[in-house]
Amino acid sequence: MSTKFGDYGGQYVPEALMPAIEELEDAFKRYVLENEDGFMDEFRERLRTFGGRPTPLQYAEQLSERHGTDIYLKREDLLHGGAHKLNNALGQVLLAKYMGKERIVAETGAGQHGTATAMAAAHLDMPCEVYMGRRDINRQRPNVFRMRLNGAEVTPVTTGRGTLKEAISETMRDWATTVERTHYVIGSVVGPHPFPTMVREFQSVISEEARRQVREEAGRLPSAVVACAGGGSNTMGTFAEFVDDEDVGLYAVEAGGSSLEVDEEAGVAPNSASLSTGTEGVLHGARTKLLQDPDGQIVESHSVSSGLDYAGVGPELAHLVDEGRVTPATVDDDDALEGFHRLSQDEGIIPALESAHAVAWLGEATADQLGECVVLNVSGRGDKDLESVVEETESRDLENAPSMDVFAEADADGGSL
Amino acid sequence: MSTKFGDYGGQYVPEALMPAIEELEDAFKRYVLENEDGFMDEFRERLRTFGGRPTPLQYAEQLSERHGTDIYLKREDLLHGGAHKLNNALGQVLLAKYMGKERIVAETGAGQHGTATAMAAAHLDMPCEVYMGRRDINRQRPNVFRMRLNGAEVTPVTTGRGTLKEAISETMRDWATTVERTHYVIGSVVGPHPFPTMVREFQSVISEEARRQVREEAGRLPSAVVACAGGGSNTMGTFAEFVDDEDVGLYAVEAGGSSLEVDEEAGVAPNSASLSTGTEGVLHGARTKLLQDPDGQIVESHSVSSGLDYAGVGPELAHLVDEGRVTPATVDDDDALEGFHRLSQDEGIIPALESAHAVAWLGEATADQLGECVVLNVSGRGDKDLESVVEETESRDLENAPSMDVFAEADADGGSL
Amino acid sequence: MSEAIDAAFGGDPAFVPYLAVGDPDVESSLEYVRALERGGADVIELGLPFSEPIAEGPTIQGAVARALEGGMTVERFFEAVERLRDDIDVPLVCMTYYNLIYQYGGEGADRGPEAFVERAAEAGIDGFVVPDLPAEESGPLRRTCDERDLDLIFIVAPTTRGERLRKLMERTSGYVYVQARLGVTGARADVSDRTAESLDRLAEWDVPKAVGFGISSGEQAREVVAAGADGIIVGSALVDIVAEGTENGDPTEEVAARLEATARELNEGAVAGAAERSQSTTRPERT
Amino acid sequence: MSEAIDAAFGGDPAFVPYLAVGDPDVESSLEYVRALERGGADVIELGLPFSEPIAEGPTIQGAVARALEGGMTVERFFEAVERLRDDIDVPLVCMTYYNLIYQYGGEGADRGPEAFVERAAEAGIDGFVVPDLPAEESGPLRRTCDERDLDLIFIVAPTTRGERLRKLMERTSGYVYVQARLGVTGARADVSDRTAESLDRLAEWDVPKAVGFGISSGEQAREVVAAGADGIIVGSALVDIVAEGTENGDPTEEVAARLEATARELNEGAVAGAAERSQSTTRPERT
Ligand SMILES: Cc1ncc(COP(=O)(O)O)c(C=O)c1O
Ligand SMILES: Cc1ncc(COP(=O)(O)O)c(C=O)c1O
Repeated sequence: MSTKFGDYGGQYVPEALMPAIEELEDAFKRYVLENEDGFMDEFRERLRTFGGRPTPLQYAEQLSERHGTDIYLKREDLLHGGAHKLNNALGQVLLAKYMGKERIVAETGAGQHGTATAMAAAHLDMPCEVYMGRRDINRQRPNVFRMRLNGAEVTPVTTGRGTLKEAISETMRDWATTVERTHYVIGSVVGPHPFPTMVREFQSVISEEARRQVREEAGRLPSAVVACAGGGSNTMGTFAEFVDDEDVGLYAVEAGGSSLEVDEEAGVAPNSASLSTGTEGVLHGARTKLLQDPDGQIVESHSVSSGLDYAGVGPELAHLVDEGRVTPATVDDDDALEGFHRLSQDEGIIPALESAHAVAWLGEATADQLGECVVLNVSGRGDKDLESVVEETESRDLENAPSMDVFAEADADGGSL
Repeated sequence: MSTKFGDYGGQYVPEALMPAIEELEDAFKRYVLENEDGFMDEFRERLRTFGGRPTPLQYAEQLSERHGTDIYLKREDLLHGGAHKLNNALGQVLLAKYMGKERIVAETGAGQHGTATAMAAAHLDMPCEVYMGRRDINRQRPNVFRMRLNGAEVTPVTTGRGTLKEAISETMRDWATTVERTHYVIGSVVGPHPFPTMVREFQSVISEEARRQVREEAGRLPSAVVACAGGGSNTMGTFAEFVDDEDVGLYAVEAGGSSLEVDEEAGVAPNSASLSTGTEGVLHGARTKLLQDPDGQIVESHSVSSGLDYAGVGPELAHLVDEGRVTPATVDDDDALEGFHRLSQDEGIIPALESAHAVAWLGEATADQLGECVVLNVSGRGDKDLESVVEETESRDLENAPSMDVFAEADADGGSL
Repeated sequence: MSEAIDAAFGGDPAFVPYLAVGDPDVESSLEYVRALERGGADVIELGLPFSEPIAEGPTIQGAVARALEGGMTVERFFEAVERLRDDIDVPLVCMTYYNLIYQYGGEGADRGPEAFVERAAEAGIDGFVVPDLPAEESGPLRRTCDERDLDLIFIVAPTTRGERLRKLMERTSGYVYVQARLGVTGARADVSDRTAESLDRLAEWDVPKAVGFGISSGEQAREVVAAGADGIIVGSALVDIVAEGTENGDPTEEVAARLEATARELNEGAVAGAAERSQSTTRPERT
Repeated sequence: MSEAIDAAFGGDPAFVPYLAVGDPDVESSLEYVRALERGGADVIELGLPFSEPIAEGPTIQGAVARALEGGMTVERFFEAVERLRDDIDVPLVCMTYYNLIYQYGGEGADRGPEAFVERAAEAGIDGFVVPDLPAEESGPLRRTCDERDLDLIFIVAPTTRGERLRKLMERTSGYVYVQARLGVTGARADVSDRTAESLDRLAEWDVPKAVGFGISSGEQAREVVAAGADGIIVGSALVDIVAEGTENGDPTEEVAARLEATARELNEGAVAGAAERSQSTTRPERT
């Protein structure tokens, strides 16, 4: 089994982890690829009854009208936990169980992967510890509550800016310490081989369903498939089964943040557009496209959406971009917020801010890119983002934002008639 | 079509509304019962693609073990919006559209019906106004955000204690004013005929699926079917298709609040247990079981769970209780919170506080009541309740509650290593 | 059928004011009712406060809340009516919601409209308006009223037409309460267009038509009567006076005097409207 | 293969301290390195700070953060090494993460380990430790080091066994870094049981074994060497001294003096351990 996608990928990790990674690769081959002991049957069954699969592919009437093309939404927001993340988390926790591991660690950014892992761990009765940047803890309170409620430990990571990058590093440190009895459930198609392949494999249920569904509902393959890309797991999950369909355009929408320029002096990229603007390098176990300064120091990424706020991206995506098979695109913070309000108001679906990037891209794509039939992955729901969207919206001048005066009114009304 | 269930039900509403109610009954008969213009086909299709139906029936491993019987969870928490409420809201908004109405009003307590209606209205492109008690607005901020984000107006109701009862009254007033072009999407199996029948009809998709699923998965009918009961819509939805199965026990779990005693002096019931402790009377358009003082003044109900916090209950349920077909039960606030933590930790499912009442009942039921196979409706997810559960939990001495120190830790850690 | 109410609609257009008993306390509200009689009331609607007044706007909701807050109960209402009967003569109509009527008499077989109506009759009530009781559910109460020659007054809404209208008109006694506009009670600055339209629709029915919902001035009273009404019902405009007086802590007599003056203005408006109408030939006369 | 490193492991057990260059600034860290030499260092591992030091515990993370904060860059690192070469003789090993090695030389064909290794050799570096570069990915760097007679030192973990161990031992040159325990760098109070076990596992390999991860006292140094190690690697215990001095604003000389003293203690511990071992017969001797 190749550890690489072209030049990307590989296994750049401390030696202490290599035996575990080899063990994992072996388990992946046997249980996942060969369905040993009926692993995949159990996984699919649990995804169905616990996760709520299949998720629907929904024709979006108002959005289709607005953009003059048929738009179908793949509703990963309906998956248990509210995002595609459970596909992977459930797969890995179950695999850990098959491997005889006794404990789960995971990192989380937006908290979606952490909540998905905490849920899966509770469901499968495994102790679980989640590392989360301090800043993200404060940005994503509800998800922290959820992890704690599911019985997971949540450990704040206070290094650096306290976001996903630091949380991954810290989780790797935990793993390096406890590797013999612990499995590290990485949250996206990143990290050393076999993670990128394995996570893509667990997530590809999205495109397996979507491909079948769009043929049933639209009677054809789509002209374009769109997904947001942070680490790229919903992206690869949504693209996987379409990669061989040469006429299907694949669009990976990254967080353009507030600007595409990198401030090298401060070591900060005000975006998370690794595919669009990054350069080749090695981070968190894999060679891929990165946001880095010329020395190779990783810069702090930034996005209004925590789940996209990562300086790297999955190596397979980097490879597919270089091959010209996947087209990267960016959507900035303001437009992402508008996309968020758009889907909420037009379709009655409040998307995750991450997914809102994909929605916003529809307005920036050319008619040629869209074609006549678009499948867009709504990777998650926006419940986790409510407070921060309200705050971010108030500080900007957005066209389609609703006012939140009702709280003020309610306060002013007092208690009487 | 009978307007009553035994002596319960009827149409106790201002004359101004009666023509609209007759029109609604007519539309209900034609579109819903007779599938005129393919209404039901469209409804079912939208429930599938927009709502995410069917929802799974999941075998609950840890819960089954704990209670020594097979427990299956009907996962309405996976429905779009996070509760069973969409089944009804989507049905009614679609019906309003078929009827040529131009505007939707609704009341909401926990905010789940309001959000479901706001979503359905956005999806079907209908203007929508939701009345919500001031107190509930403060208890359920996330749901208020969601309604506003979906483009609905949210109007605070400041009369009385500012909960569901007052919100219903206020919505009826709006409806009485705008009845010619407005449809009132009532949120439970309450109100004047045809609402109780119609809402039950829309919600009975729960038991249609669950009955089929339990036969497939357990190879039998359940010994007991359990659902929480506020107004009773998830309850009737879960019971409907089992009512004729005489060997299936039906358990409606009400909010016992802090006590089952009514403080008549203060006009307050510290519970919402209308089926268990209420008396016959007329409220919000129907004769049913109510929490009232001897004069017939409606008392303020109370429950830690806003969605159960209502002094009345659906007339059909009242009738089924009198007939001995449905067994009412109560679970108090403390136990409901424990049920909440139980399901979150044992199964990785964070339930709505409403649904947590049904979970907690499992611990109070006799082995005889449970039998060998239980279907429990998880009517909604608990995301809306996170803040208030954390608060309520902290003020009580609960066995199985996780600590939320992580926020304090994160603050104390400061910014450096 | 109450003869007293019948008589009240016999001559000049009837002026039918409404007040909630117990707002802000029983004593004051009785004073206010007496003032309305002095101001020319032909029938008085006495509100028996119910905790969920779904047909009322904010003004009357406020009155109801104040009365309940002040300890108003069904029994105290009847006692108040008894005391009123000692010194006023106009017919008294009890306006309340069905649950209070239904609950009266306690649990079990004793409960139901019979006990309530019996007690009301005994106290001196002549009829009932029950806003949440449409014709469909009115059987038991209608029968009980018939047995005791009391009136059950129905509300006709702007939306009531055809078969419904017939059903209602056949069941109403005393007078019919013509709801001037859609919505809930509350004083308005203008008379609804729908009033004239409703009166036209009701023209063929031989029962007194009292128009309510929104009338707040003598001028409006005149218009409504000129448009064909046999009476006017005024609630919120009067309750506003009580609310304001209560809020300002004004002495009961002062508030009563204001009520009497407003009543007189409304009554005079109605009389003026009747005079107008009798000059016109386009409107059918009452027979 | 660097002759200097080979020589360093030729006699007494080697004492291999680590410091991050640029912590808290270049000048001070050079003083500290000199102090370590005075304290008896046989080889010095110079940390080139990388922003994501995934193999480091909090202590060295702190050093790296301080250095980057202080403006440390790859070029400044090499310049610092050049200056050290003017006045110290011990072999210098560059400890860093692979991305910095990979990026050096800019975009395109120039990029890659060659440019980095060339510049490092020119500056006076004798070898490399790259914690995130396992044998599997080490091909290009290994080749480049071979071309220039530089060492590439691999870390052997407690979990490294069998085929993996063989692969690593065949690729390592200079010495092998024996990781004393699972986890990340950081000073500990006790020596891991796994150290002896690891040394046993490595006994058949004829390459110097330097044990690191957690050694913080002369006593520990003694134990480790007595257990069979050919050298000890000490990082966090020394970085702690730098961190504390920096925090307290102590003069560079004072901090340097403390480092020197601690180095001496560690070195002496190692020597004592070697003496113990040569008395024992159970441990195989280095050939
Ligand atoms: C809803 C949602 N979508 C997308 C992402 C981005 O991750 P990925 O690119 O791996 O799908 C996240 C990450 O948290 C997420 O929560
Ligand atoms: C999740 C959930 N369950 C139950 C209820 C209670 O309503 P009903 O009894 O009508 O199902 C509510 C009401 O808001 C709810 O949100």
